[in-house]
Amino acid sequence: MTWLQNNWSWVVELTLQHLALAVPAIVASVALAVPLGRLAHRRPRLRQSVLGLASVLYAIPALPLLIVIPVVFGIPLRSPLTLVIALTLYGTALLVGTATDAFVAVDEGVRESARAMGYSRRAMFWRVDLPLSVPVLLSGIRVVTVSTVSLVTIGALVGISSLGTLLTDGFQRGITSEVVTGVVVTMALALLLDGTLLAVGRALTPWQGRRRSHTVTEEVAL
Amino acid sequence: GGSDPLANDGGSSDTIVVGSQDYYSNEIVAEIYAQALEAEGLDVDRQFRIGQREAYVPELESGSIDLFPEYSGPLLQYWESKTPARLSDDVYAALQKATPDGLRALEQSPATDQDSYVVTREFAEKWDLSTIADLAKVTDPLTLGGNSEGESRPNGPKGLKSAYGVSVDFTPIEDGGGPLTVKALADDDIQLAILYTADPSIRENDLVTLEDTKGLFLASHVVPIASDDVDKDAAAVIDKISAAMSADDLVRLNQLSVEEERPAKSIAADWLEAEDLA
Amino acid sequence: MNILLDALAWIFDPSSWTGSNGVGVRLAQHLAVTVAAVLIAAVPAVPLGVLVGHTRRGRGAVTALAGAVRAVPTLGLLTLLALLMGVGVGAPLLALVALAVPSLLAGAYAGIEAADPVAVDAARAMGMSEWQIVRDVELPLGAGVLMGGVRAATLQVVATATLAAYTSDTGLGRYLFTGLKSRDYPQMLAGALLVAALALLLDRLLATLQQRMTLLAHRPAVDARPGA
Amino acid sequence: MVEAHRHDSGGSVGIEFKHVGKTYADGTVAVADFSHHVPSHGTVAFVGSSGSGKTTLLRMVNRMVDPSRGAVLIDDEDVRELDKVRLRRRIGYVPQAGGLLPHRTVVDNVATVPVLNGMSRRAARSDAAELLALVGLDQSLAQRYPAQLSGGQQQRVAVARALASDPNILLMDEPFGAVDPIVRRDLQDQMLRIQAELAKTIVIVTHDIDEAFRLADDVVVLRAGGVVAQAGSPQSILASPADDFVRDFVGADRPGRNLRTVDVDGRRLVVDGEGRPVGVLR
Amino acid sequence: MVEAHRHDSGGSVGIEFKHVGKTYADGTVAVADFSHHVPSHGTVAFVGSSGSGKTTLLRMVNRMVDPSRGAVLIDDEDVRELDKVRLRRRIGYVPQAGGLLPHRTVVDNVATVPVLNGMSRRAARSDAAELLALVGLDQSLAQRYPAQLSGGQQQRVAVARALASDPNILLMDEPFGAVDPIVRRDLQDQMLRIQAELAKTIVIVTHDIDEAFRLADDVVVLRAGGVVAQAGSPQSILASPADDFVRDFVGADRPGRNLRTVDVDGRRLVVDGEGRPVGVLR
Ligand SMILES: Nc1ncnc2c1ncn2[C@@H]1O[C@H](COP(=O)(O)OP(=O)(O)OP(=O)(O)O)[C@@H](O)[C@H]1O
Ligand SMILES: Nc1ncnc2c1ncn2[C@@H]1O[C@H](COP(=O)(O)OP(=O)(O)OP(=O)(O)O)[C@@H](O)[C@H]1O
Ligand SMILES: [Mg+2]
Ligand SMILES: [Mg+2]
Repeated sequence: MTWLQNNWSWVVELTLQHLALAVPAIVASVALAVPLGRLAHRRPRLRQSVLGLASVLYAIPALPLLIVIPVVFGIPLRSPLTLVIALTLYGTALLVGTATDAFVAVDEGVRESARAMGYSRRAMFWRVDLPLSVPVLLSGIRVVTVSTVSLVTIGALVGISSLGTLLTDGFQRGITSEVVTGVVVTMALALLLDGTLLAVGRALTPWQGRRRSHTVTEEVAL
Repeated sequence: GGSDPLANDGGSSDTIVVGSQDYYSNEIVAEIYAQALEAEGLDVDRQFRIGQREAYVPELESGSIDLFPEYSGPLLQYWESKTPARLSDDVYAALQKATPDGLRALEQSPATDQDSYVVTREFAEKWDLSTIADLAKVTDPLTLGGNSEGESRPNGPKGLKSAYGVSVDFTPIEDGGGPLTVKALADDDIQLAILYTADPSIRENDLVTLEDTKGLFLASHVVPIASDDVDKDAAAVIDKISAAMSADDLVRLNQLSVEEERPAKSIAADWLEAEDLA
Repeated sequence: MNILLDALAWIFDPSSWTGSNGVGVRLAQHLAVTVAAVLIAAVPAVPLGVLVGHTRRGRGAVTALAGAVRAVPTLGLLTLLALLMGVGVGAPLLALVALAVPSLLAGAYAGIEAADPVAVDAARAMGMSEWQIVRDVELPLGAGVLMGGVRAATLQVVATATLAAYTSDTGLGRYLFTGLKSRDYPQMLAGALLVAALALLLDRLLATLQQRMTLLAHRPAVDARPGA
Repeated sequence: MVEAHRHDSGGSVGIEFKHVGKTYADGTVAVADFSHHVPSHGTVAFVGSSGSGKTTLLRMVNRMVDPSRGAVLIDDEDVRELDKVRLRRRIGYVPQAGGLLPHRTVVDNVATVPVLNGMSRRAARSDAAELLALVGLDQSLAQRYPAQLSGGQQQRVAVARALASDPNILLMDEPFGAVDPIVRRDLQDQMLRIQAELAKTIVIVTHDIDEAFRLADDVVVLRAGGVVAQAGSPQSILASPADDFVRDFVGADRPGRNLRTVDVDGRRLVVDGEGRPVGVLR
Repeated sequence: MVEAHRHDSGGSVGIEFKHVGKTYADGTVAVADFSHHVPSHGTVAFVGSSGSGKTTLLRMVNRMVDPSRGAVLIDDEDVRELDKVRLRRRIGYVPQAGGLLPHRTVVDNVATVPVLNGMSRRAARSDAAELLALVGLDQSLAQRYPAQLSGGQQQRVAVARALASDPNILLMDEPFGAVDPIVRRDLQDQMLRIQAELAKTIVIVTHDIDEAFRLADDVVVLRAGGVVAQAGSPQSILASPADDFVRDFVGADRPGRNLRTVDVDGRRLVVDGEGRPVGVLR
């Protein structure tokens, strides 16, 4: 524990850097996956390709992605952007399926009756489909959040600083408490964000009551 | 320098960007540079732990990093993979030549940190080993552990065969001679490993470094690489540090980091203090 | 995109496929590690999930456990395990097992829970023992969802099994590390493509299996309307 | 036919189905050629077996389905000439399972259409509260979400919501199909009361012949393809079924329809063919 | 009380509820203190509003629920002394929504219990085929899966399944609650026919007082907590409701129960208080 006493301010700094990498990636994943999920839902023909592409992306190991992205996007290898792009790709791949399911899960009877009440197409999306997809969507976002936060650590392998740095540095120096700190703080951060999302979800969906609202796909998604 | 050329007029910026590898020992040296420059009243921007050469050398070459502690042998091999140079002065001379425009190698330090073959004390005594050539005496099968690229490097199994006539098997361990490699030695999963001479685990685990009588490894001194933005005065500060640092110093600095688990900042400050360079 | 062409050229070069470091051997190793990790993870995860799903007890604890395991950075876990266990395939295998557990667990309990509670209640009222309910009702009905868990776990493990090469000479990951360290990016990308291809193949296979199982449990309704 | 008679005398108001037909994209002929007049303030029930085209016909009125042939007129205006969205906002619609918006409170569900029409949320809510009272729901339920109500309460909300824009026309597609018989009867009673009070033009689709007999002035029995088997008042249909199909459908031969009286404890009970009690004769 | 009378004279056969009570783990008192005798070969119906403890009582018979107090006896034997699994295999059970095993064919669903009891699959299937005929299902449906049947057909299979082990006792928990009224009446007819043929001891739980009146010899009207409000034959309950609760529950004051006759087209129609036709008087 000497190590932690000597280095706590560094840990704080790395935690902030970790967040600065994870949060934009999570936000970008959501921003990409929701419209894609909507598209996949609306156009069953595109569905196969979108979901297929997602699983291809998800199957690519992370390390090479970090080398290929700079080549494709023409950015420096150790730019944080590289990692954010990689994480966004994974996050989107992971979320698209759930986002599709979220729209599928909206009760067709409810949509019908909204239509019969005279909702226009746009009003339908913003006031019926989107809010009603929130519970399933949010469960997917929670999974993406946890996995992104833990995946940020691999950036350390190519020199992008985050809590992962504690893993590689601790490993080089053979300081177990440094590695353990890295693991524990990463987990804590992931679970903290997860808990926050859970609370936000509850606040956003008061109609859900206390009932457990899980779907199978979301649990199995990752 | 500065990472943004548009922000500085005429390159006479007063901020020096110091970089380091994603390697604790290198970070300490970089931190020493940084603190010494700050003591001279210069502004320093630390860009530490920025990965391996493939990540940071392009940035050095492009001028977004001004100063970087390097190692003469490996850096020379990075720029000229087929260099025949082996000995300290040859390597330094070749490195100066190989260094691209806009960069220069400052004075190299007597402190060395180079690859070496190590075995356990027990193993060395059992077979009475002190040089690499002695490995020929070993009749049991030998396995070398190291980064996967080592298998095809001139100082790997091929070099052992051609220079010393020793045949070994190879097992990849991707921690660059870190604790896993050391543990594999201790567990007798491998008998032979490549470690840095300044690695404190050699002393800690009572490992034996085999003498490289035929120059399999390039000499590897700590050498600062600087851009044109490092002016004469700044270079002089760094040269003083290089001159003051010995191979033993390097081992001790590493020990402070690994065994006492101290951060680079305080190790660097103590060293500068002790050497009267602060 | 040159690098991509080079990578493809590397894959289609027959010399890449021969020897102990050939693609064939490495594919087989990679597959073996993946299958082993998923199977080992299934040994505790599936029965535990089934138990939780069947009794509907301890769901909170198990969800929390799965969440926590999911949040563990695999790189960190691998590092710690390697420091403990040394080189060899043991440490990465164990890390992969940990990676597979949450999905398998979730798949198992979600699958069992997905069985229509009315059907389960009716089975119990007919005089099925608890074990018969699990075997004859809940497992067949939940098999599709359970396979979904296996599928998700396999997909993750196969991509992450590249890390096995970190501490042992196993699997397609070797091409990634060799490529990274020796800046042979085409080789690295080739390795990545092979891993992705293997992953997709497995995924398709498991998806088909999953579909079969789902179909077994949920026959599509035919239009039984008199007027239709 | 009673229908033809009404058609002539009904005049120009109400809803007019004029030789409408509907062939779906997949080739299903849901309705071949259907004509009927629903007089203003009248209640018509479409009954018939599953797939006979009842829903299709109902949905032509608010253009949820556009007929392939013929036309639907409301007060002599072809609905096709009207803007869909605006048309729907002035027609009340009660689907089978309520179709309430699960993410809105009860009062906001009822206020939906007025707000869409530009009424202030505050005013719409206060109107909604009155409607909730009309359908017999306590104010305390106003702030709940649909999932927190029983099935019967949800259907009441659905009716209140359909009435919120004060439409002249109310379309109900098996509105009480999903609730249990006791609640169903309650809801039917409530509908009768509301109809007596508000006098809307109502088209109701139901499987349940007894429900049709209870709620409607005018019952249309449909065969597959939207073919009218018989149309007329409940009494006339029960007393003289047009053919065996209708006889069977309304169960005119069922023991339940063949009643006799018995005396129990000094009261005259009406019992059916099997001796099960149906009611007490006055 | 009729119940007490029956209790005394019913003798030793049938099902006896002896001061049973049930308090669930969360403290809910579902049933406080309930006693009733169901005679052998008799049909009793438990009716009452939601949550009155009907299901709880029913499930005590096959030990799906164990009473907290009191005992249930079958032919004078305390069910608690019997092995749960074996007890259940000799009692038929029909849940509300069928509860068929979706991954087994119709015939295998029916054959489930006989196979569990060790009968060969072949023999069990051939018995099952006969039962399907008994409940009015065509042989062609035997190889289908439950999802390929209509709701009414599914309920028939559920009844056939409950009869498969030739049980003396049949428990039915709102067996026809999920099907539409027409099919429901069909299923009721079929139940009456089967009961006439097989003479089982039947306990049926229902919300629908008319269903209870149709199917049962003996109706038990329950209040919350499993308290008996009235028990007796349908006629006696309708003719003399014990109190306002029962009067209200059986709808003795409903317009639908207050009938009168009218003449239409030369036939005497029975109509209710609102003039809606109920049937034709012979
Ligand atoms: N969107 C559609 N596409 C194709 N066919 C349809 C569509 N909607 C309905 N049909 C078919 O048209 C016919 C009439 O359907 P409709 O829903 O109007 O019947 P219904 O009388 O309301 O039946 P139910 O009592 O089952 O609700 C049926 O054969 C049905 O399968
Ligand atoms: N497993 C249980 N745990 C706790 N309370 C229960 C449980 N099962 C039933 N109850 C409660 O016991 C009471 C009686 O329930 P029961 O299901 O017997 O009623 P019911 O008359 O069958 O109602 P319904 O007509 O709605 O089916 C209710 O208040 C119910 O909420
Ligand atoms: Mg319909
Ligand atoms: Mg019940």
